[in-house]
Amino acid sequence: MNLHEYQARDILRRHGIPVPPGEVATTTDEARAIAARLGPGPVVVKAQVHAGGRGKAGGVKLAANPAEAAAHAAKILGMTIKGFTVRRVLVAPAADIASESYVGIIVDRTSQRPVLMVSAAGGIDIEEVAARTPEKIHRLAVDPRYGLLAHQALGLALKLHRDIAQARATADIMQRLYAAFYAVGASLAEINPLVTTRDGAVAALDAKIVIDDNELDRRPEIAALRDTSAEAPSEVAAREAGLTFIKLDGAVGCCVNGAGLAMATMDLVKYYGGAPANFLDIGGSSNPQKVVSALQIITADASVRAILFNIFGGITRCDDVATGIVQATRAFPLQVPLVIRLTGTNEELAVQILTQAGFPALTDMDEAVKQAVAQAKAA
Amino acid sequence: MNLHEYQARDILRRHGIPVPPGEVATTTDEARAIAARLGPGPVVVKAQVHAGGRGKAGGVKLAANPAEAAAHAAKILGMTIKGFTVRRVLVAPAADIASESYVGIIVDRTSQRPVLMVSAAGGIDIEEVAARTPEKIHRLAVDPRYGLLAHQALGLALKLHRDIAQARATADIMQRLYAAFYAVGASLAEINPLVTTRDGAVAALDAKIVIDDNELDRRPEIAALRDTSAEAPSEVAAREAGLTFIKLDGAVGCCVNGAGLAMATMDLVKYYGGAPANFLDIGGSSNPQKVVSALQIITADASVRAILFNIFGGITRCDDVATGIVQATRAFPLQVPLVIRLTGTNEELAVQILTQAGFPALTDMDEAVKQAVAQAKAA
Amino acid sequence: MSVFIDQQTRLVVQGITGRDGSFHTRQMIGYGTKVVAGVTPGKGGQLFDSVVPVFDTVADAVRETQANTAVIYVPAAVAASAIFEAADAGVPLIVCITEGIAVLDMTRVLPYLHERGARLIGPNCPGLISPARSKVGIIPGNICRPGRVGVVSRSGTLTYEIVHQLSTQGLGQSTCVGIGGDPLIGTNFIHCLSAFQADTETDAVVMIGEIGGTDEQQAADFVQQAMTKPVIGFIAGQTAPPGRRMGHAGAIISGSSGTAAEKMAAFARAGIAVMKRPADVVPLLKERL
Amino acid sequence: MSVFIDQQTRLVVQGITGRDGSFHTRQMIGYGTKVVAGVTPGKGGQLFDSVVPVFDTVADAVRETQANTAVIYVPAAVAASAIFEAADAGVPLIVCITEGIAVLDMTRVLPYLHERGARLIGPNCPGLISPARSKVGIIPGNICRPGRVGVVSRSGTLTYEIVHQLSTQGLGQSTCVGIGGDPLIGTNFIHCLSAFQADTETDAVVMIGEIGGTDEQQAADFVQQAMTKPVIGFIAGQTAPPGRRMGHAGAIISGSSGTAAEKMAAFARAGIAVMKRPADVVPLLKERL
Repeated sequence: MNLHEYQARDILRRHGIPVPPGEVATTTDEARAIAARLGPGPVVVKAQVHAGGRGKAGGVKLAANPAEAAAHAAKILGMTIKGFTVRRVLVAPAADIASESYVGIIVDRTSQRPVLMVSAAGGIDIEEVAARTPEKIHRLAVDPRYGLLAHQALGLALKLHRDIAQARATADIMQRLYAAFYAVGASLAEINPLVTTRDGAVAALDAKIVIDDNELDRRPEIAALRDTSAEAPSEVAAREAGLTFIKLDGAVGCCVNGAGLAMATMDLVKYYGGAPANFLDIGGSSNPQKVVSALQIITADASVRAILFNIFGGITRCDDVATGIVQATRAFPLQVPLVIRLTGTNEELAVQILTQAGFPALTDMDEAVKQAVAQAKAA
Repeated sequence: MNLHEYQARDILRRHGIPVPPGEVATTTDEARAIAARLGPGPVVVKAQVHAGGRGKAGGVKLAANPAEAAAHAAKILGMTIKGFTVRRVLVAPAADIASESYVGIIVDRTSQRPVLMVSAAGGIDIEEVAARTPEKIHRLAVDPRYGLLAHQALGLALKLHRDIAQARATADIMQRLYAAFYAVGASLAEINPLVTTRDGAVAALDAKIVIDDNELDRRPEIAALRDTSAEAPSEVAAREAGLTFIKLDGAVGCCVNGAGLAMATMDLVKYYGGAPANFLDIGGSSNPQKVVSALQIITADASVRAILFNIFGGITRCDDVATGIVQATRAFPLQVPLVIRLTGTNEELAVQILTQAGFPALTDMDEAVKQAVAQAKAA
Repeated sequence: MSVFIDQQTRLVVQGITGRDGSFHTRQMIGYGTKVVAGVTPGKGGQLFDSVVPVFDTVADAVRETQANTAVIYVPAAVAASAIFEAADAGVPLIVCITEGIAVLDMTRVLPYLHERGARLIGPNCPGLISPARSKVGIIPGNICRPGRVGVVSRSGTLTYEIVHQLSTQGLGQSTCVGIGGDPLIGTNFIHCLSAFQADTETDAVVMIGEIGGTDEQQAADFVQQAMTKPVIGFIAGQTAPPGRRMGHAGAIISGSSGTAAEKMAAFARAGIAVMKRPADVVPLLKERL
Repeated sequence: MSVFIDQQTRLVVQGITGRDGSFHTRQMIGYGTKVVAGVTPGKGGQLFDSVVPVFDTVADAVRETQANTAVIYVPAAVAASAIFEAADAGVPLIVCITEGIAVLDMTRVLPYLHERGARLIGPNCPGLISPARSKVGIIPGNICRPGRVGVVSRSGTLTYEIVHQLSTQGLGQSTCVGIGGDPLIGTNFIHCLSAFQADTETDAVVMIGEIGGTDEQQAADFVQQAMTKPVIGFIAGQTAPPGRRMGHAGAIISGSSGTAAEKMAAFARAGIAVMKRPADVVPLLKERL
């Protein structure tokens, strides 16, 4: 789950990291009022959306006074950046920056540890730095049994600062960022830029935090930060139904159990000349209600021309899926053709349920995909 | 540093451990008011002193009503238990106890780890249980790199409870106690008894926490819990001067650098037929002011008949000590004989300083101790 | 011989009395797996299905039954704890079926296992099966046949699909291992490839990968350097968009890295025959056996 | 031969620019110790006393100077961090003079050292000296003489007292090790006794213990079982009251355990000659050499 910049800044601030003031506005009036409160200097108005490259897209603007802040907010609020509509702006004082660096933590799959990455080339896209000048990024795989040790943080901070007081301040920020990373259950936490102001202070100007979805159940206070207005309604509905759903551009609606099989099914739809309308994994422990929800979400997409079920029963029991299909189609008759492929646990029972309800059941995946692609094209 | 029961209970409560209500009174009126506030049931009035065996000493009494609580408080306040004057009582509701157990954590020197100890034989002196029926105590050395893991806590809790809900509650308390142990910098933390009430709840009825003195500098909020009224004034003064001082019963006041040499000096005083008046270590990095403070503290003890300096210079520089002796004796002339033994770093300079001031300086420890013992007897 | 499990496997089931745990315990017993114990705290002393003794802790179970393998079906919230417990009890092989363990929990679990020399398979995996010998996890026994093809996969049901293709077309399996779809897992492709290379009863290996990470690329290097047996590879997620987690926590394309195209290219460079669709597995294998 | 340090010792001083660090660095250089580097964050690039290069980190110092031993004189608040840093930089022998490290910090430091195979001496110790070869720490060089008696002690100045007795009466030392007065220390009596037993240049050992804990009792068992060289023992604190910390964090009698009487009895049972006072050391040793 992505957090907005202003939410990430709040988390850092609560962990004792110096973050400049700043407030969120949803209207131009609020933006003007915040700019006025922040004092006489210039402010920045920043779009709060789950997308990088906000600056280039015109979502970040400097304002000399409250009136200008309101004018910028009027332009930015409602703007669309990479498909996301801007509904909030952060208004913060423009910092007097002497230098910018980057500090981030991710979980590295190869070392199986959280890795701290720092670079004196901050303020810009770190992936670009990593690709073009990897030697400018310093990495440290942290042993989670000990956490980020003081000397390790200082050693990295000395790559960013010559001044020992600034290095100590940055080392302290790194240790706090590491603590915050574990405390909120992050999969990514970055400060970009970490700035040194002209008076020598170090502060986190912009922050990005991504939360591991698996952490949300045990962290209700973090889960509450989710901004569903910034997500596709179909994906919100799917999540609430316990499904994993991602909207794509094709015409073949897919309903599959298991993420790998779901991807392979999408790939096979393409292989046979079609295009998948979605990724949809109904998950392991099946129950009929999930199947009903899945069909509701798929059919809500007007571009779906055929629906393909591909179920290989393991923990998922085929009869549960069959029952769900029958329940769903009774409650709201389908307007598009349905191709069902089921095999595995309780397959016979499933075929019996479907046959009784008048649905043919296939057992071969290639055959089912071919049929679904053909029917989507025919529709 | 020892904490009082009421302070330990506060710490546990802040770490989410269920602790029954209860407040501290310093007067009988307060005790009466607290008992009245706590409701209609009986209350316990408990002396708050740094000593075990309060119950046997008459420092813990059950009161049926506020008037009785006030009467008990009147008796207990001002009472002396193992040399400590009671200045505070805890007034708490009498618990309806179904069973009592013991849960404690210490740092074990052999495994070099924090060790959790639990016993179903709670409520009594755990050292007695350990001595008589060691099989009744279950121990677990916790790996501090991982902390007390949930399954380890539950495994121990199942030694105390048959009921799984109670075991889970106790396991949770153990994990919180472990967290508190590290959070406050404890060298001992125990809940004794941990009680199960007749309605099945688990709670910490009495708690004891000892803080590692080395933790106090970085934990001002814990250092602020020190109750100097419960300590000997000479020891408080010594600590404030950066000295380690322990009052003993003899007549030879000792001033030594280094704890081991200080103990060996005391032992040698006894070997030669004397008795040490104190343990006093002026520490490593010497400065003359510490020597002045040390002499002030030693001479404040009326039973001191002779003073013995035994200094073997390493980090401690003999000239610093000599300077301190000269400064102190100029400021307040001594009423008892002084025997000085100095050797090691800057010994020559020290001898010169002392000789100029009219003090003889010895270099042999046995000779110095013999002289001091003889002078104390002669005085 | 087979890989990781065989007739000597003595299994303790953590979460044996739960919905999934009880269902799959019956499936495993039915398949012939020696399920020697179950664990559910508070139910110690009971018998599961009148046959399998249930203990309060894994330590109790291991002490009483000499279990040497643990399988975990407990809810996500307590699954990391269940892995710690099995490792602490000295179990050398731990199979975690449970999905939804936080990645940061795994950063602490994995060194704990490593210190004890314990192997974890998963989490978020279907487990493993050595057909006609032992099954630990949830792979449906009826789709497998004994034989000489090793299967290793990050997926669950996609594995079943491919195993099903093998079995119905006469290619049995020595062992099928589902290593799991999470970013941090205990046993990776290389561990399994290495075991299959050493296994005298495996002639070829099918490796089923997906988008996300670089495990397949590293595995390809290993195949090129250390394997003499033929390897067939599949990568799911050619149509997956970047930046989106495709169900599995580990199946996510970050920037331009972790794509199916990149992985398939690494396979091809390493001499691994690349399947375009699941149904290609048998023809490609038969060409090489 | 000597124990732990010798002419090959290349020392990095952590906290070289501090009050104690600078004083004792000069003492060590004066004694002949090869002080190859100092560390003070923020002072990297400077020269200490125009001779010793100062680095920002121990890692830098080790990389540039191949230091193989570190000595720590930093303040208590950062001393645990200094030990972590030295171990992380791969230093195999770390001597921590600093007093006042929290015991709970040591519970994390010690496994970190153990994982890296690094030896810590101390904390809260005077360090060690191999007379005429090398000195690491604060033991005054002028009280020592080269010779064949090994000395190991929990104390600082009490060690000087006893070493002084030895030297002035003609008994030189192979190595004197102050292991420190804290409850948790990196190197204990047994480690030192074992090294002295193996050292061809040590003929006898003086072991100086004190009240608190059971290290001396365990050391006594070790002497009885594994030592052929004569051992002389002293225990400080016969007049210490129970329950009070006698300066050293580790010097505390808990209940009836850790008393001087108990330890002296254990020595006697193990055949260790027990000194009644420091001045007994030479007569007892001479009887046995």
